[in-house]
Amino acid sequence: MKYLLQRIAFYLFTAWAAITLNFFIPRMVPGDPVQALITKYQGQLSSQAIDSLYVLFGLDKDKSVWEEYVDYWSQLLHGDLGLSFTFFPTPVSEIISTSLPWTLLLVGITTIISFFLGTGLGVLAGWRRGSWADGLLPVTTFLSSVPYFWLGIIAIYLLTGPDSFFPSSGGFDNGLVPAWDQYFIPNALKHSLLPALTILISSVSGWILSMRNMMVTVASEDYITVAHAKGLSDRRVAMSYAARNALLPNVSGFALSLGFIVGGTLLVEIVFSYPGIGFQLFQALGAQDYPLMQGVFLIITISVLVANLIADVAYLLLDPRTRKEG
Amino acid sequence: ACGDSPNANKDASNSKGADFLSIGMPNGTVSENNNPFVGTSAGASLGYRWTIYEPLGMWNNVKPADPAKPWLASDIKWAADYKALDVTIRDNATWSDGQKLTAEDVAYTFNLIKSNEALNIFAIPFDQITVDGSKVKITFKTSQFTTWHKIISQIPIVPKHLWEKISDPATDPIKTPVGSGPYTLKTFSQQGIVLERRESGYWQDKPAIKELRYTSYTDNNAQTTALATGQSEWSFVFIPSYQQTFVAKDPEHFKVWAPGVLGIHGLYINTTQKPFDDPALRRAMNKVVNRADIFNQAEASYFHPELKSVTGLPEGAGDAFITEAYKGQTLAVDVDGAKKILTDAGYKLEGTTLKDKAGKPVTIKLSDPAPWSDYQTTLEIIKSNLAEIGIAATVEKPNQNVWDQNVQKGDFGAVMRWTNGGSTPFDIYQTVMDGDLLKPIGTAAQQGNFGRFKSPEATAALKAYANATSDADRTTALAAIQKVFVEQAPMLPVGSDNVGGAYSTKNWVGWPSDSDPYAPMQPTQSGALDVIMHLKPASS
Amino acid sequence: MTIPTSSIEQVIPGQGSMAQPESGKPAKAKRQRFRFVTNKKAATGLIMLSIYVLFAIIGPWIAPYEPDARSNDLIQSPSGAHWLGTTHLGQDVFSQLLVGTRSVMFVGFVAGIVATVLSVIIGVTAGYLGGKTDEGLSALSNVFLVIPALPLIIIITSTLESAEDWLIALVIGLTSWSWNARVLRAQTLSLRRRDFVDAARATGEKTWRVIVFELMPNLTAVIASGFVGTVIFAVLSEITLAFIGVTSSTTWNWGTILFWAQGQQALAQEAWWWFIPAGLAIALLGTALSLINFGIDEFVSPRLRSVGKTKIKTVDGRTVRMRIGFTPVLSNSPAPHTQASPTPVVRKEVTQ
Amino acid sequence: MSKPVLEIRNLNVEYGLGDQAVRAVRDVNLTLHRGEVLGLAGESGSGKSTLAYGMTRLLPPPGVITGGQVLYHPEQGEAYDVLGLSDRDLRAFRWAETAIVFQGAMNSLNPVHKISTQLTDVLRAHRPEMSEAACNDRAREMLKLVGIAADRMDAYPHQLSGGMRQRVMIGMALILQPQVVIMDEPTTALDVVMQRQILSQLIELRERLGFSVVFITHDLSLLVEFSNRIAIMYGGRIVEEAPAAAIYRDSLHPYSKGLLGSFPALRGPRRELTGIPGSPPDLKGMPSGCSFHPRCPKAFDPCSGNIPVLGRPDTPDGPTRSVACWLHPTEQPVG
Amino acid sequence: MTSIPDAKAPAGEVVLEAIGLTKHFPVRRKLRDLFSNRKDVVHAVDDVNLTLHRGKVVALVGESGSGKSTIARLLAQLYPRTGGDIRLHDESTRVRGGAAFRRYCSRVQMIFQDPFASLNPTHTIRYHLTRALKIHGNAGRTAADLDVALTELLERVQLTPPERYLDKFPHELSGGQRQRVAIARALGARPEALLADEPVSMLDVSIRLGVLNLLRDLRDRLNLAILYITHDIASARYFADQTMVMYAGRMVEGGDSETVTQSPAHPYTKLLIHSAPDPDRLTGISEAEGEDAGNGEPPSLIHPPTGCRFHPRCPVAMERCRTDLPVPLEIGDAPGHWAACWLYDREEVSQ
Ligand SMILES: Nc1ncnc2c1ncn2[C@@H]1O[C@H](COP(=O)(O)OP(=O)(O)OP(=O)(O)O)[C@@H](O)[C@H]1O
Ligand SMILES: Nc1ncnc2c1ncn2[C@@H]1O[C@H](COP(=O)(O)OP(=O)(O)OP(=O)(O)O)[C@@H](O)[C@H]1O
Ligand SMILES: [Mg+2]
Ligand SMILES: [Mg+2]
Ligand code: NI
Repeated sequence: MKYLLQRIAFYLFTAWAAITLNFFIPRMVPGDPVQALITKYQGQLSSQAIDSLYVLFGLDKDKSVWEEYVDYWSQLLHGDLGLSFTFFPTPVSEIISTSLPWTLLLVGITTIISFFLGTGLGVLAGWRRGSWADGLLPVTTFLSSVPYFWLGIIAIYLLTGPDSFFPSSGGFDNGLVPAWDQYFIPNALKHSLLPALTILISSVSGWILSMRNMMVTVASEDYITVAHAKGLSDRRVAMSYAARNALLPNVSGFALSLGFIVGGTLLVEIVFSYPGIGFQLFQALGAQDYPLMQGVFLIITISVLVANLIADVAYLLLDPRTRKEG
Repeated sequence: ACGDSPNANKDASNSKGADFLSIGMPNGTVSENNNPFVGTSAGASLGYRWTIYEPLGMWNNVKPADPAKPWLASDIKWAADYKALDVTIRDNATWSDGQKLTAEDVAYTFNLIKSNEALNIFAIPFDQITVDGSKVKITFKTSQFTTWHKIISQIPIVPKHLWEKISDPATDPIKTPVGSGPYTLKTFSQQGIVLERRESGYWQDKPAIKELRYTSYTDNNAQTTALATGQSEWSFVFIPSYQQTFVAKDPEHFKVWAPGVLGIHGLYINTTQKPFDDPALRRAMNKVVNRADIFNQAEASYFHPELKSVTGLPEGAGDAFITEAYKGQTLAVDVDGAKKILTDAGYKLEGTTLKDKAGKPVTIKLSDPAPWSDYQTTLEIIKSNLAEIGIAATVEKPNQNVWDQNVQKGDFGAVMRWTNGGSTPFDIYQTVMDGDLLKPIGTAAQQGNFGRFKSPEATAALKAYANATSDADRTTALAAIQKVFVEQAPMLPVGSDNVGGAYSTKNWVGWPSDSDPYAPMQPTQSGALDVIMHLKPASS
Repeated sequence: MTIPTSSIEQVIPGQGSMAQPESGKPAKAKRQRFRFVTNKKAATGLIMLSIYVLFAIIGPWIAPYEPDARSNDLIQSPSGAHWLGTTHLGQDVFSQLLVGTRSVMFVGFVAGIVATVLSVIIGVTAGYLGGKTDEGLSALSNVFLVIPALPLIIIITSTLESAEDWLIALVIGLTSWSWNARVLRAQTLSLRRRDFVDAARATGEKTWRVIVFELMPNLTAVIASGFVGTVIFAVLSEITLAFIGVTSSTTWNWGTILFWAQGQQALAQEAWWWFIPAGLAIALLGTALSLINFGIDEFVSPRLRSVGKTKIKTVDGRTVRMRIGFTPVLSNSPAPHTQASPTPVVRKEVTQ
Repeated sequence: MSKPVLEIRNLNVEYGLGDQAVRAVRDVNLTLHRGEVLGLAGESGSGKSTLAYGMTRLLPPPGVITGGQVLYHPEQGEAYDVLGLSDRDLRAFRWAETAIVFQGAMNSLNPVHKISTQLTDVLRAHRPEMSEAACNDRAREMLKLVGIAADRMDAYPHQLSGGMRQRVMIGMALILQPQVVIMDEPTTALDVVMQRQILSQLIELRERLGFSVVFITHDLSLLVEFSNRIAIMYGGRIVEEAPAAAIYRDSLHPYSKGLLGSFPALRGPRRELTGIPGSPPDLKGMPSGCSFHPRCPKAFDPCSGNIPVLGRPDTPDGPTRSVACWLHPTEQPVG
Repeated sequence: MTSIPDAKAPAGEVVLEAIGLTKHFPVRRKLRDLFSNRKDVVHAVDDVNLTLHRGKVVALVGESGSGKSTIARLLAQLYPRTGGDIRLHDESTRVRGGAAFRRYCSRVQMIFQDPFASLNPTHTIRYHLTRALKIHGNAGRTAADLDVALTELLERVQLTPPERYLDKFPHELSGGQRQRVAIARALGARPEALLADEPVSMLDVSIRLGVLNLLRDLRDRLNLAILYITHDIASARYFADQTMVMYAGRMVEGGDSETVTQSPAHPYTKLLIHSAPDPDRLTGISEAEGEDAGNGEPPSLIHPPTGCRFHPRCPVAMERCRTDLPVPLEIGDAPGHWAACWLYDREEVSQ
């Protein structure tokens, strides 16, 4: 309990520091959103529009950074993330809420699958050393070093086309409306296959390796020998004794990787035109849309922290040693 | 079980002869905003606002000098000094909620813009707006000769009875748009926006296409892929090697049409930096730029049509505006000519290095943001072109924000950039040479004249052109402008903008073409509505 | 970014319960330190890496063409004249690849060094000094851990006037030290409990000397593995930045090649030679670095070493596998291995 | 002397293969009799643990058994070779017939499972017919046997003190009533008070349940007090084996003498302590002949040339003991 | 200059003295403590008096966790003390680093329990010893001086020939050799007092004796004051002049070694001596059964028992033991033999 409380205090501090950083960093970027918008439209938007845009975005009023910072916090505490510039006047929260689920579903589920698959294979490779599973390692090492945007682009080139099963981009077919029905779900799944595969291929090996190494380390602990000496079945020793303990250090790694979901897979979303939050962030960066940038960063920060909190709790549940009652 | 699902009738969509048209733009994600006045709205970015809200008239960018085609206005009349406009509103137009469209609505729209700075994106100096039956009279504080097409064709008319109730028209996302156009919004999602044909009440014959499906692709690559696979049937996007990557995929149906318009791309030279303040040097540079190479290698042989005229005006759209003096004079690579100009002006070409009058080697920094690959390629070509007369150029790729700021503050050697465009060459020349826009180095010049070009004649002539009351005056002023442009070469014109598009005739035919350039072919232009009205099913 | 795979890092969770170092067996000493080169994986990795380093050094000299030089061979497939074909401007892809190696290696290593130095300073100091210093420094590294690195790098890079290679390297280095710092802190915490640290203090060593001369040499493997991990991350980041076009660098790197290739839709144009080699170069460099990291891991924790021979033949010809819990029995004949010697002839009289 | 339960015949264990192999146990012959406590002593690295794990095939890689037999005599029926059992039979054999208690109980208990789970685990594997409740009852019973309140059933290992954990391990070892309990330095991590408590308890249990114990430690004085017979190992071999009292009073091998002379005595007159000069042998470069000869104060010619065989010495109590030393010519090789 | 132990000071002079030495380690606070404002501490060492004389060995015995190492570290000034005083040559010292700390540790040196852990695996023996010499200015001026000093040090700990060991790494030496190096390093400072924290417990039985003999030899030759910490009471008898017994952070008995081990006074000492393995007591003859078997758990040091800390386990505990903290009481059987036990209170005895 004390442990959890400490963690929470730590999270609050980290959140504050990260949010503050998030506030200031975008403001260091030269230029302003109006210019960025004009530039984005390269001649499609005539330069007479500049004045009206400043008025529209509310950038015509002079405010000190400090005042903005205070305003930002008071807005934030009211749950208001401000209005996006790129999608003016859509509230940032609305943009995030439409794109976040996509990222969570695609990358989140993929990360989870990757973790479980990798951990499973790692358990095998670590437990049955010298068997075929060990031969997997060099291949996965190579695959994990492949930049996944590159892999994704090749996959699009090779696997998509007019008659291909795999769509080349997007989260679902145009014309469909997100809904939980038999038209939309399979379609969305189909669209997520390629990007998911790309992420899976390049991320699974990390888990295999770390799990394998932990298995190997744990396998030489005394209690494993005792378990064997007790005459337990191989399966029971491998799962309940070895894998159970080897998993512990990986839990915090998993939490961190959950946190990296949003930031780390930005490129997959770009390459596959996936309507997720990473892509929103990328757009916001280009357009100097700081409300949106801050919003996305906030989400990322919070998700990292929540993931860590979950990991802490999971750790607490998985490792009785951290549960110090007395 | 899911009969009430909005997707219920969608699963067979691709199999039977299509009754919809898929339109795509490489604009990244969009958010649900159909406000026709807001440039950041999905409606504006994808162009579907024009199928819901209509303008008074249709102006054809491809033939900018032609008068506007009446649309909501049955008659459009400008005063000779372009300070007053009389329009007659057609009486058979209705809003999609069934109400009648009247002159009151038109006057309301213009008043809305006039009183709302944030909505007045063209900065039009409205004066008086009066209604007289089906007629509306609008007066302006200055001549609108160079901006008339914006007023007529780029201001969507909105229903007064609904907009009156909106508290802040500039920020309202107008989730359920009601307009006078032939389509209404059916569904909106991140991946696509579907518009449905109005089955009754439209003032013309209803269009053949039942449904318009707009998709915003994340980037050019995604959009191109979608075009090549047939997922997208119409788009405006830069396709490298379009013959191979797009047309070749289905040569029978996949087409590209890219007519030039009165808006150009060129190399802005910072005329305050020595020795580039010397017109002779700039002229010499102008003579070595290989526009054909740029057109073919950087612009994929279509995207920015090659500029031929020395006046920097594109073929077709610009023809009507080339003054007598320069008719037939074309830009051509002439290295020897360039060298001659240089030696005459006192430069020395020593080996592969050009030395200026002070004996210093001439070097220049070319810069553009990295993601604009066509500009980047252009700069690479210009770099090697300039090397031929001994100018050592380096290409820099500052990020877009830095680049923007540098361009505005005059902190650059030379950049590839666009000009404003319009119905006359005024916008082009103004962006390049207008002394009124001139700002000292270090102060942001937001509207134009980034090269800090100082020419009182040009400034005066531009003013004269904009405010002239007769064609003769305009011709004289234009001649003066072009003379400065050609002789001083403040900017080296390279290619023109285009209002074309890539399209597929598999399902729909009737697209504009060189032989019948009835409208611009860009899905985001108001003229796109005209195109949609022209399309007919390919099968019948 | 991917989670570094180094097991050393994985052994250390947030709390110390499993953070014990290999107890009993003292860490290998200096002379043995270079022995890790004899590790097959490490050796392979080092050889691959040295080829890259070589190209980074001599690449620009041996490149057959100027990477920028345009020619009239537009989008040519690989040939004798252009080993890896040409771009849409007729530039030689092979030369671009060669010349680009330098920038990639430079950024990777500089960023690696910057991040490593920072992580050592912050991690080791925090771990050694403990208390308030530790709390402050830990909080700092946690904040950096929470902020997603790649987007942060993108933002910071886009504030830069001109993003030269060394600036990019600096940015990457300054933003990616936190994970290593955390690992180092945990390691230091467990090292600090070892007696030799106290022994050094009791001898009268100054604090900085204890940190630099007593602790750090024992952390070399961890530091090295962190360094290698950061290099991988930095290389991928630089390439990503170049690929999405945020960097303004005028120098070539593999990301720039990919950027151009993607901008011109090389694959759609069937110009695979423009797109594939650069990616492979990245993947192989990453593989080389990962292999080195495995080598370090196995060096630090010998248990991880893949067992040389896992199958052995018994006396009666069966093959058995070595595994935990069931020791292979090669022969169960009760005959002694050493033959009993005959009783010695001379018997010494012993007086007890 | 009572019947044997476990006979080790010429057991050879190596770490690694080929030239690099370390021969950690060499031609060891040892007999454990029913109901006795057999002490195994020797300095660190002499191969005590290797022998203990080797005879149950629990050595981790790269350990391999290169030869020998371990004959197990069940209470009824024929003796069989443990090393020849199939995996399945071996699993069934383990814990039911031989149980092991290790040095550190913290390390032998899985930190993430409750001790009840770890106790009943064994029952579930070996007595699948037992009901859940019966398993729990049995576990509780065992805890009571070793003096731990049944309410600690649901504790995790870290919640128990070192002594309690070791008791849990002992309880776990006895849960299937095995014939043989192997204890590898079971008390070195505990302090003397606790050590005595646990050992006394164990001896008492042995008297009640009648199992045999192999007790490994390097603390000779402890062994002398608690075991019936003692075997001394040096360099992978057994150099002397005799009843505890005999070893204490009159050890024959110079190494055993040296070991005994290294302990200061707490009671009685202050003895002169001699110690053993030199340092323990390196198993990779074992001296020729008797591996102790470089350190042996009484070494003479044959010692460096020939390996002495473990055999009955020609002393009055010869039949009860054996020694491998050229000083004590053997009558017949043991085994 | 550092003081070189020589005949200047008479043997038996007090070198280092601890008076009422106390060390409490703060415990990480629990949630409820945040509200109750209570601060828990580990009472690792409480009110300990200890005197080290020149040329004498004092043994400190006690079970694991009784605070022996803490005392050593306090005396070496590696921990700040909570209370009490440490007097070096009758001068109160409290150093926290810097030059004062160096000056202190050049006179008081410590040897650690585990020679495998107390030498840095990445440095050679030469490095270890050179540092010890240099820090305390005993390295001489030239490289030759240094070599001489190194040789002398190694010879002193009987690692001969010195050249063979100088350039080795710790892992290349056996445990006994390592512990000798550790001792040499301590000697490099030319200290007056040596704090040996279980110097042989990690060593193999056969080599323990060598190290202990070395220490005894150093005591005699260099006239060192040695604190010998061990949990093996038999070795205290063998090696130390005086023996002190600790229980749960407090001294419970002290006196000359022979007396303490042969006629222990405090019930805890008795228990300890009774529990020590005794080869003469053969299997099964555990006559002491029942005398103390059950209550084997050492007490919590966070909330130590009131009164005498041993009372919960004490077979002869009286009412008074539960409440009153026993003071050191003279036993009377041998000079200087005392025990902190109410059993030896004169009034109690007379009753
Ligand atoms: N995995 C291994 N690889 C190589 N040699 C090993 C391995 N494990 C043990 N040895 C060697 O085998 C010999 C016997 O080791 P063992 O653990 O049996 O000794 P021990 O008598 O139990 O010692 P201790 O008293 O320290 O427990 C030692 O010399 C040791 O170095
Ligand atoms: N740094 C510390 N923080 C908190 N408690 C400590 C610390 N160091 C020691 N203790 C506690 O102080 C008590 C005394 O420890 P100390 O190490 O002095 O015992 P010891 O007698 O040396 O034991 P051992 O024989 O096991 O070495 C123990 O309960 C220990 O848990
Ligand atoms: Mg052992
Ligand atoms: Mg201690
Ligand atoms: Ni363009």
